[in-house]
Amino acid sequence: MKIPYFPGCTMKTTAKNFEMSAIASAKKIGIEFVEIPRWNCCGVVSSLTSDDLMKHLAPVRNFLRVQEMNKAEAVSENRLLTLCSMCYNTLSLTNNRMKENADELQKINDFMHREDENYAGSVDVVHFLSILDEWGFDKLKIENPLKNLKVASYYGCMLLRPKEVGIDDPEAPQIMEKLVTAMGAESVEWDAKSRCCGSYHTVKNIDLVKKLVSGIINDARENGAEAIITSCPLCAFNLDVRQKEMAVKNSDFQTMPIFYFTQLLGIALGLEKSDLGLEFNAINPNEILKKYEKIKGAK
Amino acid sequence: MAKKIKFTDKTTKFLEKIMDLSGEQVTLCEQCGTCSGGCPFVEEMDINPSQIMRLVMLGQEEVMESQTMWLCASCYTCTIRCPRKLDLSKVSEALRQVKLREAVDNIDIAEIDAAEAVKLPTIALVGNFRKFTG
Amino acid sequence: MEKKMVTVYLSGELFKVPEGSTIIMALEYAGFQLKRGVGCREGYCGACATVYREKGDYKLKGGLGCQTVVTEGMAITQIPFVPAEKPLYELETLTPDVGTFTNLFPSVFRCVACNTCTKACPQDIQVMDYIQSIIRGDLESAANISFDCIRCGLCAMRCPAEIVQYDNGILARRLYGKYLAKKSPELDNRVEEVKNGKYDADIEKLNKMDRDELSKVYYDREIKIT
Amino acid sequence: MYPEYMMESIKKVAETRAKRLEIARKYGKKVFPAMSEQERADILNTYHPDYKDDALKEVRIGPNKGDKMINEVADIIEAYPRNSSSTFDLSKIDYETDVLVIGAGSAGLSAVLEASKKGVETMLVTKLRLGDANSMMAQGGIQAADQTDDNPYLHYLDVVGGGHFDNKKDLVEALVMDAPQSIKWLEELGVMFDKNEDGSMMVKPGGGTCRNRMHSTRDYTGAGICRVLRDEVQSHPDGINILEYTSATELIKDDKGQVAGAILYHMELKEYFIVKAKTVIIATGGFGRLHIRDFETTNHYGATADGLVMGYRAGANLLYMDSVQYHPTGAVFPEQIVGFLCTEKIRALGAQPVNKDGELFVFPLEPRDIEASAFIRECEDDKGVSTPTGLKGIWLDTPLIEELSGEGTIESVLPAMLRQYSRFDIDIREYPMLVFPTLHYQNGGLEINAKSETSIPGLYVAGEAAGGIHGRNRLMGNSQLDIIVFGRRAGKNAAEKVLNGVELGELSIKHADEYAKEVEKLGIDKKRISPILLPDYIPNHVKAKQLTTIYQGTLY
Amino acid sequence: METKKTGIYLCQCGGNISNTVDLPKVTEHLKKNNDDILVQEYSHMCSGKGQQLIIDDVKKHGLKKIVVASCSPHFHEKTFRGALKKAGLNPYVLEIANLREHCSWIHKDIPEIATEKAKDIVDASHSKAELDFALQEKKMQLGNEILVIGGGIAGIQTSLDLADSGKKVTLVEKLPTLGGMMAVLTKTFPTEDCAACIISPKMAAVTDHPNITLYTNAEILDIAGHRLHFEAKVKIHPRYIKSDIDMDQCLICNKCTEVCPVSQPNYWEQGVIDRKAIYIPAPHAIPYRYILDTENCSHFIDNSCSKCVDICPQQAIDFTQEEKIVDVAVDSVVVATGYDIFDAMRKPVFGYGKFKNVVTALEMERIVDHISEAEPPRKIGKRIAFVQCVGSRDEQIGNEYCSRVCCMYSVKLASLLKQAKPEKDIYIFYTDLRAFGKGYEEYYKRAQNMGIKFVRGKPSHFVENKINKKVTVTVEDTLSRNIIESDFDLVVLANGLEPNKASEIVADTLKLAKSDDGFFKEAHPKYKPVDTLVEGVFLAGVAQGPKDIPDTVTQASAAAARVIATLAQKEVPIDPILAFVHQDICDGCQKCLNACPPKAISINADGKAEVNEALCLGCGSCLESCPVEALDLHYYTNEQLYAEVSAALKFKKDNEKRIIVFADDNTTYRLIDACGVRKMKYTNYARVFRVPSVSRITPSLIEYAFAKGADAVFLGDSPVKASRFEWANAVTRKNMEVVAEKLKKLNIETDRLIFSQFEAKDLMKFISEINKLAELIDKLGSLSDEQKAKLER
Repeated sequence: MKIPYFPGCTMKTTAKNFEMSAIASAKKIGIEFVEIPRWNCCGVVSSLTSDDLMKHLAPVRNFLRVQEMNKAEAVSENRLLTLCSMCYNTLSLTNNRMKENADELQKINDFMHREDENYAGSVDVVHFLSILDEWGFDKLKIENPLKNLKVASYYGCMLLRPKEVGIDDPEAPQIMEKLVTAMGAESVEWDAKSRCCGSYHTVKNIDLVKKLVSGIINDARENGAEAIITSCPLCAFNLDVRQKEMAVKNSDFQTMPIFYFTQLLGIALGLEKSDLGLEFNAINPNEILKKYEKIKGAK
Repeated sequence: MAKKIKFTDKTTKFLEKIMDLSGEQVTLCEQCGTCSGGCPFVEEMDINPSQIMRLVMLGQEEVMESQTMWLCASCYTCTIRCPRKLDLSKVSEALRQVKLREAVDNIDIAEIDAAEAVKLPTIALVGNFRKFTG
Repeated sequence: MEKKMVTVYLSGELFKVPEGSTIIMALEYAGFQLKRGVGCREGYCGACATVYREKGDYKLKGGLGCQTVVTEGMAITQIPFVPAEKPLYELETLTPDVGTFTNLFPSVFRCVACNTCTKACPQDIQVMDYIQSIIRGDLESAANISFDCIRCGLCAMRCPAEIVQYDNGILARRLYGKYLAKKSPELDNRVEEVKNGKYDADIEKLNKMDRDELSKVYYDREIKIT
Repeated sequence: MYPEYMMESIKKVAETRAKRLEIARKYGKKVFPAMSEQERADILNTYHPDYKDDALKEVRIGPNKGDKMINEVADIIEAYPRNSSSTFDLSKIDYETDVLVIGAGSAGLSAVLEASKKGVETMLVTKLRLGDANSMMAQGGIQAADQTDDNPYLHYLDVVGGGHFDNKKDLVEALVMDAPQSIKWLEELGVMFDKNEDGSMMVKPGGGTCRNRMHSTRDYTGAGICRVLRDEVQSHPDGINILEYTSATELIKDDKGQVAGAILYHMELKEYFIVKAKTVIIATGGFGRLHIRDFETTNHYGATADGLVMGYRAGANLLYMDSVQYHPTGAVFPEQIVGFLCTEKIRALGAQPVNKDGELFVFPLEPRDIEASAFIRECEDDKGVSTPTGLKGIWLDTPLIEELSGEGTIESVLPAMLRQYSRFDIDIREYPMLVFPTLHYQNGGLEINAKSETSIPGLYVAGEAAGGIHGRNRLMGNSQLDIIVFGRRAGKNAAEKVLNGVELGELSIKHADEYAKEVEKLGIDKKRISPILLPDYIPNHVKAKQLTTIYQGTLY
Repeated sequence: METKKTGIYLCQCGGNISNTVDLPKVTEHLKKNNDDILVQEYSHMCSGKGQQLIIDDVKKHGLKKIVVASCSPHFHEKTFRGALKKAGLNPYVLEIANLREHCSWIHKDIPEIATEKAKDIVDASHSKAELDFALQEKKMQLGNEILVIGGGIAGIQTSLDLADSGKKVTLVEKLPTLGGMMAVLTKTFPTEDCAACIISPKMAAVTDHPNITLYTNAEILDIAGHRLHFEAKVKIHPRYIKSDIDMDQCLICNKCTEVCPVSQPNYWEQGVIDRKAIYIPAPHAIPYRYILDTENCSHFIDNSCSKCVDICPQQAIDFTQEEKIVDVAVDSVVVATGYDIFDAMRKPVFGYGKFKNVVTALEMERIVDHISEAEPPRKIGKRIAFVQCVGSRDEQIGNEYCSRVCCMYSVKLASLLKQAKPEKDIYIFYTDLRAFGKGYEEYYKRAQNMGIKFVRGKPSHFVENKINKKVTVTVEDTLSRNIIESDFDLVVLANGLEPNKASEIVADTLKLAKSDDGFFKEAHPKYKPVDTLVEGVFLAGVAQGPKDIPDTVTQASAAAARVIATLAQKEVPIDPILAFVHQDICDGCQKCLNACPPKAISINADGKAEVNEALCLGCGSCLESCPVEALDLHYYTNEQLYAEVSAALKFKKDNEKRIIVFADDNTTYRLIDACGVRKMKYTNYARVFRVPSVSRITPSLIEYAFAKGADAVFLGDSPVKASRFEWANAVTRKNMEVVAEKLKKLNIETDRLIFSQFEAKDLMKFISEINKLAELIDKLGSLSDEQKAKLER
């Protein structure tokens, strides 16, 4: 399967490890990500006012690129794959709005008269987790099962809500838990799996984020988790980097390593450590991996 | 102490502006409080989300001075639970936009401390500026 | 034969100027002695940024006064200076990555990818593309795309997110030039050689020659150019 | 597009192209025998404008009394100063600084950077916007002997050979020796030089060079360098005080004969300022806008040789003001871009000058004065193509480049040229350019030594305003080099002089008053005032009615 | 006086017709082309004098058929039928020519053309009148048989009222015991008297009542019929206990239950208490007999046990019992199917089914019922939270309505709990506490008075503490705007009421409409609250919408009263316009049998098809199935329609164009009338004919119309969801395809044949479509003679 891939800006900067591990795992499974050319930043958060069309330009421009790739038969899929939950959410919300409001789409197409075609509303946005689910978690060739590693799946907000774009039942999601079990690890049932991590408040209201993050980490620990997986670079930043800052401040705070789900998937698929960018994780993931000698050459 | 409220064209116009901008029929809110209960940021808020809906319905422009709309990070928890299927994230976006469209940013982007800035992921900056600058 | 005249509106005022003149020529023909809004008169310095609308066309176009030929009924306004506060920085202290831009140009993250800047650029630069490259930390492509920028300021005037594209561009190019571009080893060791006086003797020899000797050596020198 | 009657000539050019292409493939750059010394002398004497008998006239006042100079230069020399002691009370100082730099091209910018680096107070004054200068418009490149098969010795030879051996040797030495470190300095400031895959410098040949040593930043080399310097200057506002839209009209001296500052004039507000400065650096650039012999020019709007006049009146010596560099390839069609520079790099990439019958008639890469003279010869022998506005020009066969160096070369290496002509819907990849020599460079200038000093203590000159570096003819790429080399040297030396201590006496512009008396003796009309600050393009029928306007271009 | 066969009366309608249509010209035209007719013109035919005119003429001239050219039949058809009766004629030998709505009012500005069109309309009615024949309005005898579906309090009450009034009732209940949901309750609000005490006597009365036949553990398979004549099929599931047949077999000695190894949560006790595979559901179950749960009985699973059989002294257990199908013919049906409780699993946020201490209100009913026993079935801890509006007033799961009873049953449970265990700390989280009934407000106040705390706020987040299993509830108290986040030992979800899934079969077969909230739709909320749109079918209880027990019982009695009132007429006229079979033509090919969804066609003794007039709805969609046109429709026979169409096209001139419009009487015909009333203008090409449903228009009739010169044929009917015959449109479309096939062969443009659906308000839609069709045929021109000839058989 060759599928158009929308990385999103953060994949190229602080979330390189997410992209590396995702591309490597996908290749191992047999899915090739084809990065769409000249993509632009999706806008991270969707513009929710009824009258603001301009903020929907960016996603539509990306869909045009997918449309062009399909015309040039560079890919075998008409769906746009995203890794980051926020990109997924914003692109999907705009896509739905465009599909429902032909007049607004027409206005946007007219505005982008320098593009050589109009967006026909034919592209769908899909998250890597849904693709894996579609592919069949059981079909994953697990070479290095993460036996008795207790993993809490953290969804955050953007993967599940609002309902129109959620990839699973917002109140009782199971897709990441299924992946965790498929990887041979023990999935942990906990409450804070879709509680907000503070999102972009991390720019100017760091204490608020730290408060929320400590709540989430404690809830995970209370339910016996040893590691948390997520699929959003912003949640990862808040849970990982802000947690480390908290741990530095008060030493008795017991840290918990944060992974991108593709990193654990990479380990389970037996990928090399170099493919996974573990060195970029703020809280050192190696103790937990060493504890279960999971990672080849995890010194 | 209770505040005396007088209903004028101004209060109705304010309500209509917010309803128009958000696309949500604020008068539908039955004040059940589910939104406030589920909101992860409610403890920091001076006015609860349900109270915001109330005051907007009463056309009280004092909501514009509250911190609630700035704390709301559009996590959509209230959106999926509101029994009247009202989308509070859209109402708080409308309130933010009224402020931002008066060219009043809620963050001074130049004041971000340099050491922090280098560390922050792009996703945080773009997200923050989209919601806090006009 | 009498030159055909066309009507133009310079800053709103009606003037008749010879057909085929550029905007700068039109202004001067009208009697304005330009101090601002003119520089190299050859399309290189960006001083003569102009916005104009042509008859019967709703589009607001931007261009260089010295390169744009006036048309019948064209309405013209010069934009001699685009208000923008250039951040102050010591290039040596900066690192060639997106963090620098977060510090110096936080507004770049407000880009909504509407491509209005590209429409405004008289140098046909894909302005939005290099701003997007900066957002994702790809300074090399930002430097290359923005290369032909002559800092006329029209993009910044039209940007709904109030980004000052050209200031971002020059910093991206300087960071690329200083840090990311591969260095030429020949240059470094030639600078060393000159410092160590490797060529002092030869040069001294030439200093001592008179006109004829010099001329002889000059015409005998071997020309090796590819 | 080209009018109908030019199309037949274009067809001929196309017909001969195949043959010429074949020669170029076989012989590389030597598609036509270079002129011998004798042939050069003959062609200069018969066709080069400088050598026309009515081109020069004798100057009757000042340090160069008796020398022959270009008429237009002589006119601004023999003109009344704008200011006199009677109208100026020099005790009321507006600004005080250590190093006053006049002119903000790459020379002025480099000078002010080097000076402020030494920690002295600097002030930069420019007539128009910061960075609006000839430096910004250079396209071709900057020479520096940094390649292994090249060295300063060969560079030295090319410079003096090009300048007909009139160059001041100490200046040439400084030029060629400082060249490599100048490139290094610029790269450190962030200039994006064109490079090959492996990072080595992409170097091209130039007119009169024996090796490839032309560094470039695509065809925006001047801009590539000047905008980086401008950005560096604007990033240090504390050390450097900048005044834009302000000209200098007269140098101030003190009773000990040192230079002590200048009188400034704000172009729009028409306000005069007195600046007291321990040292002054003149970096005012060339004189293209004097329109010598009514030639069109490649120079920017403010190139009116103000520095020469002020320096001369203050007692500095002028060199080689009898020679003007005409760039052989100035656009001559369409009418809107007459005089615009078409970089020598076009010929370096293989384009060939051909006459109206499509015949190649000269070695494309002769030194500029030779090449220009050859073009003028073809036009005077009726081999040129006349334009609708009565000018004459010869074809520069640019489509040849696409054939020689491969499709897309023009687009990638000459984007500015392509864009320039496409604005008037001429695609230079398919059609040749029509060119004719255009007034380009002031070979001479105020005499300086290796430390950029003039004979007047405290007065330095850098850039095109300086004289002696290039003798009577400058090679391509050496000007971009000299403005960096002598700009930095002027800045460093001026700062050092200040640090070593400068005691200024009582300020005066007596020298201007005396000069005015001398001019009056010559019976010069009162209206002739210099420096002229700006050229005069207002049509006469309008100017006749502008009775109250104070007009800058007072020289008529 | 000379006798005439047909009287044609042209009504001036006080100028409404005569001002446009030149009636004398029409009279002259009629006289010229027919001899055996009497033509009269009068100002107001519908007036008493107008009617008297007809009556006198019938006597004087012995008229056999009457044509009245006046306003729409929907205005005065009944009036003139009355006149005919008075004149001694059969009311169905009357034809109304609609000159006002279909001609004069819409063509006010073109009188000459209007007059020509009027001639065609009257000719058509006249040609149809010639072929009218007398139709007897049969009467249908009404019996006393009533079927009551659902054995809850509603069904019980209705059955008792009906039985007491002497009606024969068949009560069908799907569960093994009567009592429905009410029986499960402990006490009832507001009086707190025990549910069982109220319902048990009534349940007992049902079993004892001679007029009530009770089928428990039974389900409705199918109900055919309509209008006060229904035939239902009931399947009775076996109890595997012989006592079914003769009472005395099982002596309820309970030995089998003791010995039975299997134990399962008792559905009746809401799973709070278990029961064996063989069990009596409830202590006060009626009929108080055992039933065997075959899904969990090991004998049925793997034939590994038969302990109960061995132990039973009476040998009353019989594994071989089969289910039985019973046919019940009744005159009226009362639907009392009750409701399902909202399944809280559909809202995972509450954690029902995941958290140990989250229960539904019904479970709480059983818990409170057993609360004061020695060791109650489960511990409930000290602090209890009631959560209101679970599954109601919640658009996230699509239930916008309020279930009306949850507030009060929570108050009841809370107050019972508080009375039994005063130390309990009880909170009720509500959005609006609805205590609207009689004595409800006082009951609410009594609860508050007991110290039960009412907090206004809807809980939005539930987390179970893994160790102590307490449930942390997060809720905003909207009155003090504080966020409450505290632990509760027990969370009771006040689930709302949802439409009963099991009643789907009843809805489909009886074709009962549903209102937006999914409950059955009453004919009219105010003046026909217990009737339904289907004549003879009534509603009782929550089947019609959420309501408490007092309202349910009230409605049950109301339904009984309505049944009694309806059946009191003894007989009811049957509309004679129904299908019939020409016995002489029918060759018994049986192709028509499955062409009638209500299954009104059957084969009679001599092998010919026959229509059961009790079941036939008179739609006519069966006609196309008969290859020899033996199947016909009274008052709209094939012959009559052929005659009408050819009469309307007879005087068509070459340059003129004609559109033959067939309109269904119920919607499209009334819509065209409305266009007339509003004086809206449209093409004069149209000639409108009314039929019960355009599915009656057979392909041959359409081809005949084209053959006779129609340039286009326009069929208009009501959309499926609003139609009385939901299968009709499909039949019409099939007919259209048949015709289109033929037209294509003769390369006649198929766009000349249009079928469109209209709702009552679609006036503009009709006008634009008919005008567009007119423009089309202007462009296309008429059919060639050769084409017309090929079409005519």
